[in-house]
Amino acid sequence: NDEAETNSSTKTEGVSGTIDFYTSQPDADAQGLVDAFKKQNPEVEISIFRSGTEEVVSKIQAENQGGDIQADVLLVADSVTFENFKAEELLLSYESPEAESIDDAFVDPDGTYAGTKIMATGMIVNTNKVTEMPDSWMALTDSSTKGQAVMPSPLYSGAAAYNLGVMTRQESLGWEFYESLKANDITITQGNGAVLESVATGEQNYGMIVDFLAARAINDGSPVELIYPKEGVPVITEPVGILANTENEEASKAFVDFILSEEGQQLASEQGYTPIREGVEAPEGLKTLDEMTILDAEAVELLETRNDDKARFGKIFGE
Amino acid sequence: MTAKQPEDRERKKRDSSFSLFFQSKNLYKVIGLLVIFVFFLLPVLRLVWLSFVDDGSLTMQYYTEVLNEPATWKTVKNTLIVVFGSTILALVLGILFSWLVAYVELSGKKAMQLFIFLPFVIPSYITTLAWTQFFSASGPVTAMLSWLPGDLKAPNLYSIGGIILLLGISHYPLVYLFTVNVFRKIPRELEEAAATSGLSKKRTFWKIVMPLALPGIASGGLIAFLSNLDNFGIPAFLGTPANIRVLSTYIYEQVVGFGPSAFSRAAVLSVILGVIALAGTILQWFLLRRSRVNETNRSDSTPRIYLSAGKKKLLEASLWVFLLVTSLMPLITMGALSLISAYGVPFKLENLSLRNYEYVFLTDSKPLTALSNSLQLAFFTMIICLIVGTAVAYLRFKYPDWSTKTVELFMTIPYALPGTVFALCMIFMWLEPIPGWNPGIYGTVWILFIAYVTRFLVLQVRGSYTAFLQIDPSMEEAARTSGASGWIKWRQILLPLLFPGIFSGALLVFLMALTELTVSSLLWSSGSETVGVVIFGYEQAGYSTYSTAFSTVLVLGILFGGGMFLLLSRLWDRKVLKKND
Amino acid sequence: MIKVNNVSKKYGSFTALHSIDLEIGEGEFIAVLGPSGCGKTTLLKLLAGFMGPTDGTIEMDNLVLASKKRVLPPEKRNIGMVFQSFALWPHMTVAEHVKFPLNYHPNKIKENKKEMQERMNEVLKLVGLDALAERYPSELSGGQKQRVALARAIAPLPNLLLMDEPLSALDVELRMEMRKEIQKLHRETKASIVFVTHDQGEALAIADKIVVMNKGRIEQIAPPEVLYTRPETEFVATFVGKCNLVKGQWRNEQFVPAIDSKNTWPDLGVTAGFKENGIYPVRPEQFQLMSPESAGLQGVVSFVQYQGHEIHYTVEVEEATWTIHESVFSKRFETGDFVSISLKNSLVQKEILIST
Amino acid sequence: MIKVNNVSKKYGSFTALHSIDLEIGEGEFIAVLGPSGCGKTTLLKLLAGFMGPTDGTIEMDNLVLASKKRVLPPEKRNIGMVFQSFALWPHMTVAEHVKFPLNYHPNKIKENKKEMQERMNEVLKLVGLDALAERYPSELSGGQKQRVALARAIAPLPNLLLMDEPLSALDVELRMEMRKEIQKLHRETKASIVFVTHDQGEALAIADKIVVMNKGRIEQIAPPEVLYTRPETEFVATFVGKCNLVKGQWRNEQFVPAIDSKNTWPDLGVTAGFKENGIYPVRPEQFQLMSPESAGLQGVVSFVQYQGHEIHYTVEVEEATWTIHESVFSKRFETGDFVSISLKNSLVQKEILIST
Ligand SMILES: Nc1ncnc2c1ncn2[C@@H]1O[C@H](COP(=O)(O)OP(=O)(O)OP(=O)(O)O)[C@@H](O)[C@H]1O
Ligand SMILES: Nc1ncnc2c1ncn2[C@@H]1O[C@H](COP(=O)(O)OP(=O)(O)OP(=O)(O)O)[C@@H](O)[C@H]1O
Ligand SMILES: [Mg+2]
Ligand SMILES: [Mg+2]
Repeated sequence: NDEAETNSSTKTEGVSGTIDFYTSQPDADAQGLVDAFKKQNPEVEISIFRSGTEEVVSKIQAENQGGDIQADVLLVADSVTFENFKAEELLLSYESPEAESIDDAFVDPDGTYAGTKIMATGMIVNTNKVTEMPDSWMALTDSSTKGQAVMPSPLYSGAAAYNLGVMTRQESLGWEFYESLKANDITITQGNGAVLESVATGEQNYGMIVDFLAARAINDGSPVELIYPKEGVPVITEPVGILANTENEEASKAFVDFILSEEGQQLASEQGYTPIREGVEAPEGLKTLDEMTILDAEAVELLETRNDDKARFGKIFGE
Repeated sequence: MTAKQPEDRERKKRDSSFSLFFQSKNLYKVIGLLVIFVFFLLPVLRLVWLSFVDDGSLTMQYYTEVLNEPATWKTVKNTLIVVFGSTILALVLGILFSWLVAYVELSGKKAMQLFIFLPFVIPSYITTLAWTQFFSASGPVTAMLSWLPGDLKAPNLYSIGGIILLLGISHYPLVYLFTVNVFRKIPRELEEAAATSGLSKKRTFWKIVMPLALPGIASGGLIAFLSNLDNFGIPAFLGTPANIRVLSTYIYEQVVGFGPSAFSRAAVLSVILGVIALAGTILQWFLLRRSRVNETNRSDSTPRIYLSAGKKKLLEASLWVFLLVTSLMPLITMGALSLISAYGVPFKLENLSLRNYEYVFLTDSKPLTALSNSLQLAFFTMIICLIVGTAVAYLRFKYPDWSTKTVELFMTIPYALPGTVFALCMIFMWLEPIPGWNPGIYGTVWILFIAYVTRFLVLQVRGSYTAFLQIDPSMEEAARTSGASGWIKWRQILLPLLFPGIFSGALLVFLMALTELTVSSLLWSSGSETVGVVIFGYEQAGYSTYSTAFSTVLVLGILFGGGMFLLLSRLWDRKVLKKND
Repeated sequence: MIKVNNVSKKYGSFTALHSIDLEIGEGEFIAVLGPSGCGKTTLLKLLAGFMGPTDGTIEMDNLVLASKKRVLPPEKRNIGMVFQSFALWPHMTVAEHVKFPLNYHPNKIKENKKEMQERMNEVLKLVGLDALAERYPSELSGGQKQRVALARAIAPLPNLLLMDEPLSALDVELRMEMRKEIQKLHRETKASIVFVTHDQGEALAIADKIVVMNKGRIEQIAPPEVLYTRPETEFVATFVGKCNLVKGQWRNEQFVPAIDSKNTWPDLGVTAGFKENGIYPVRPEQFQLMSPESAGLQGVVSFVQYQGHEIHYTVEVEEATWTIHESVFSKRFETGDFVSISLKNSLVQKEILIST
Repeated sequence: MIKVNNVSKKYGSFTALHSIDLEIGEGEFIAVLGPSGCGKTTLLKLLAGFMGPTDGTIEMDNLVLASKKRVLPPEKRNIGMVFQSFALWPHMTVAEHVKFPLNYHPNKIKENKKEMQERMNEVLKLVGLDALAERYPSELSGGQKQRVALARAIAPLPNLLLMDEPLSALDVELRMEMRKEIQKLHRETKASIVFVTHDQGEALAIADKIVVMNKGRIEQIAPPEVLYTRPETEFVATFVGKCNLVKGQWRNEQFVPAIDSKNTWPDLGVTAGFKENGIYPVRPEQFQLMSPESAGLQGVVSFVQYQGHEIHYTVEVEEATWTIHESVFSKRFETGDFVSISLKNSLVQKEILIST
């Protein structure tokens, strides 16, 4: 990338060169983001690798093992993942000027990552089968809903694992919550998509699901309702960060700035997500940050205990 | 005598090249083994290496750790039950269908053949979805059972039995594909000899036909076995709710786990899986050790068993019922999903539209690019596998010594590993084949190409090898004494005789590469997205309706291609071979 | 008693058998003799029941075994068969080939393991393969394969034994031995045997009755001696007796060869049929060759074959080609030599040879 | 000139050929004769180059064609081969079988399409298959298949023609014709021919030189007449000449059979070798059978085979089994009859037969 460097030194007004953007956003969203960025920075080539969070993480880990991480900018589901990479010293510390307009809770104090949107995990309910809308997570453990609920597996989905970590650390829920879910015969599926299918088709009546999926299904006409339970909801923030060995720091930084900028956040909102930046409206059907109660936990702690959490989950649901 | 001299010179020339050939024979062998080692074994060894190192020092710690966990053994046990159960189911169905198609006079065989392939080309998430709906509380099975007396319940698919059933149904086409040509090539006289020795048709089937079909059965069984072993989609979908883990899903759990030990533990489990795969391969050798031919037959598609009209109708009806349930039902489920606007809306006219198709093929530019990428990749993968795989099968057949057996083992492993693990291996290997040197393969379409070829080559090797096992060595000897060497011998004698078997292998490679998902999802890069990647992307983003629309077009396209092929081959038979029976 | 009634067999548009009629008596030993491609194997396959006739029926004891519409399958027929192409099972050893019908053949007497083992050893010894019992077919020579096929067919002592050129790959000595064994088997078991061969010596030596076929038709059915001494058609005379059919005219019990009307040959016993057609059938050993100066028909030797105790000459006489057998001790001729041919005047032959 | 030097061939632990030495001259016609399983096909396969010898070398004009380590592949050796198992390609018609070597054989002269077509027709006519040119092997009879194999081998006129029992499935008449054609081909093309057969009559008739094999070893190599009249080993005497080897003592040029010391037989020309071993080789036609009252060795007829012009008797004499050929006109005996056996006293035979 010598060329990129010489380019950037000659062209002072803009950045240029190529960057590799690894993300778990839906394809169209990632593409939209990149297109919007390129409108401002036509000299930059961004090649996207999109896959599930787990795949993206494995890929970076494998590249690390293989000797050379190819990614420059990383955007995946949850902060714990970034804490993991941070612990392995794979991330570049960059305090974006745009991050100032974002709640400190969602930005790494060391500047290795910053949240880009708010994705709450709420409850989805089939409106054909259920008339009385619940307002609490406890609806899932109630014996009247025995065998009617579904949730994504923390063993396969990073986001679900994050939720597991957060919810078990709440006094109001804790491990007992999961034990009673098990006792209430909850069905475990691979991911959020399967939860949606299952509840929308009426195979199950209740489900734990990430909010924007449910909102979109409602938009499309599926007979479901999205509920933010009163105890609060865990949120993931889809943070973005720059890999330490990036070969195009300039462009990567410019890209991160764009994502966090007002324009970038507006775009996220248009794509159907709750933006993280203060002052940008959430799309229809979703609550904004201040409208919901957020369940929180320390990302570093979650990272340390994640494997144990999963193991414990596996024990509860395995035997 | 003047003419003698050039003749002598020519002979000397011939002789020198001839001796060179022999001096270098061992050299070729070494080079060949080396290439195979680099492409097939080294990537896996790089993974295995991880199971032995911890912070740069050698350790057995991961082994003691993983092997001491009861969860590991539970998983291994589940895996064995699932894999053997589903392999046996696939074998029974595959052998049954191939035998019926090859031996019994039935009408509509060609259409049947197309339908037999469907479960194999329909993505497994669709198949599982269709089947779970079929058996769900609101599905047709429950409805039918409620008509019957007694308190019958639809079987629960979220169980080991369900996994076995779906794996078996998805993979029996593999067995079918490998066996049907072998059945057709069994010389009639060998059965007639059994009949005059007093064997009933049934006994003849067990004592003569089955052993003679063994090359196909063993190959098909092995491939089905490996496919059941490395399958992730079905056990993940059906096993997760029931907390049933098999090795492939357990390995995935490890891979996506955090911490330095994630890959190491995954590597240990992959080694266990590899051992099971190798055991299967060796079992298959054991089955084939007696297989020999002393007559080569043209594949003979005239039926050998004629049924009375009533029995024939009955058999045809039951076959079609089976095919409709296993093949058409998922297809229809898929088609229906692709037409509705959202999940859960009733299947009514006002909710139906081609909106999803419109989005997939007009709005989004990715699917078409992906389709073209996948077609090209599948085509070139098929070509390379066809050549290399058939060459390897030939060597394996001609020189069945340790070196070719080793080669076969090497080639089996990439197919046996779960896709995710194999993709990781490819990254380890091809990012920097020599530390510090990145040849620029990784991150381009080439990595996909290499991955496909290494992963699917074994399919072609098995297909071609099975075909070779049906050829008497004297066929080739006769060609050689007639002066045909090299390419001519292949084109004129071997390939036409091998064609059905080779074609089966190539078809498999093509279809597998066309719809490949797990490996691509880790290895694709911008511009080289594949069909699988696009479908996976839609699925993950929750756009299942788009993915079904795309899959539907894909499956219909494959069906259409198959139909065209049948039509053309019939025309070919009629016009060119002038066979009209 | 098996009756073949007016059976025809077509392969596509090609007719391999034209209205065959044949009776095979209980315990009869029948040889089917004919040139390559005349339909011998086809006839045998029909008798075995591998395929049905295109026309006609095959009956056994007044029970229809096979007709155009239905065929009793071979496994229900208590037969044994030696296939021309051997049809050995590549996945079985020699011993297993023999054991197989012993286990499953309808004819086997309920034997225990030991008896079966004994019978197997006996049969293997009989065909001289006892040392090769554990070999697979791909490890056998051509003749050994044929013997396995033979052993498999005879092991269960079937009621009807169909053999399609079962000895063609064996050397004369072994062949003789096998012939003896087959005849012994026939005597002991009273099985009916249909033995297909292209070797007229074998047919003459072995059978009670010979069926001579040509181009899908039966030419003559007769016991060996009758067939040899009283052939009814030209084909039988040449194919079985190796006769040279000399054309000419019969005048007052004297034969005037067409090619040399100055010569006359005495009647050494020619059937009326041939006389009517103006033919004198002469066996190869009835001619003698002399130097061209001698009296006789003039010809050119076109081919000489040394046979140890005899020399077989092929001589071109005008349009015709004659075969003449001479003793090794007579004067030798070479290819291309001109010779004079005359009839040996041995009176002894008159009595039996070609008499009506 | 092909030289086989001390060649051995093992299949696993079984030795099929024991140190074979053989020379095949330019344009020579060699017949390899031997009983079933003696290693004939193995020798031919080594000559063709399908496999290498376990030991020894095969040279051509001082160039090593094959040794333990290296084998010149068959397609580089200008050869043609008729396989014992025919080895026809199931996907090709008869015509295509013949066309194939015409297109690819190293020996083919640059021919144009028309010439090739002509050559094909010529060869097909030669083997009598011109009418079946469009048939596939599965639609042919056994003998027709063999003729296709023959046609394919001879079509390109190779320098070395290897034939593994190429006529075994043909009837005598066709066989004779094919033999003539092969000899004609040999004369015209000057190709070297190695012709494997188990039929000693065929070997005697056709070859310049006969190699007699037994149990993987060469017993004798000699021209037909020498082989027949001066066999060097007991095996050759019995296998080629069908001699009965009578044991006894030679006393003053007189032979006293061991089984009946009262009889003495005159020396009709027995080689010194046999005399040393106390053996009198007697050809089947040298014996005569008489009623048991007559003087001679006493025996029992165990087997009678009618052969048209001869009757072949098998007679058990004490421990031994003798074969005796009698004319159809002599007194007939049946199986089980007691007979007296004596030597015919024909002096003529003395001169040539079994002389040193
Ligand atoms: N692949 C093999 N493995 C073991 N033994 C074999 C193999 N092939 C041949 N033999 C043995 O080698 C010997 C010689 O075989 P070969 O085929 O040369 O015989 P042959 O002289 O051609 O006999 P025939 O006249 O019966 O064809 C036989 O005893 C045979 O059983
Ligand atoms: N499947 C077939 N299709 C067409 N013609 C066939 C088929 N099988 C045999 N024939 C023909 O039928 C005729 C008789 O065949 P058959 O096999 O009965 O002959 P054969 O008397 O056994 O001859 P051989 O002594 O050569 O074995 C032959 O001319 C052959 O070409
Ligand atoms: Mg035949
Ligand atoms: Mg042989």
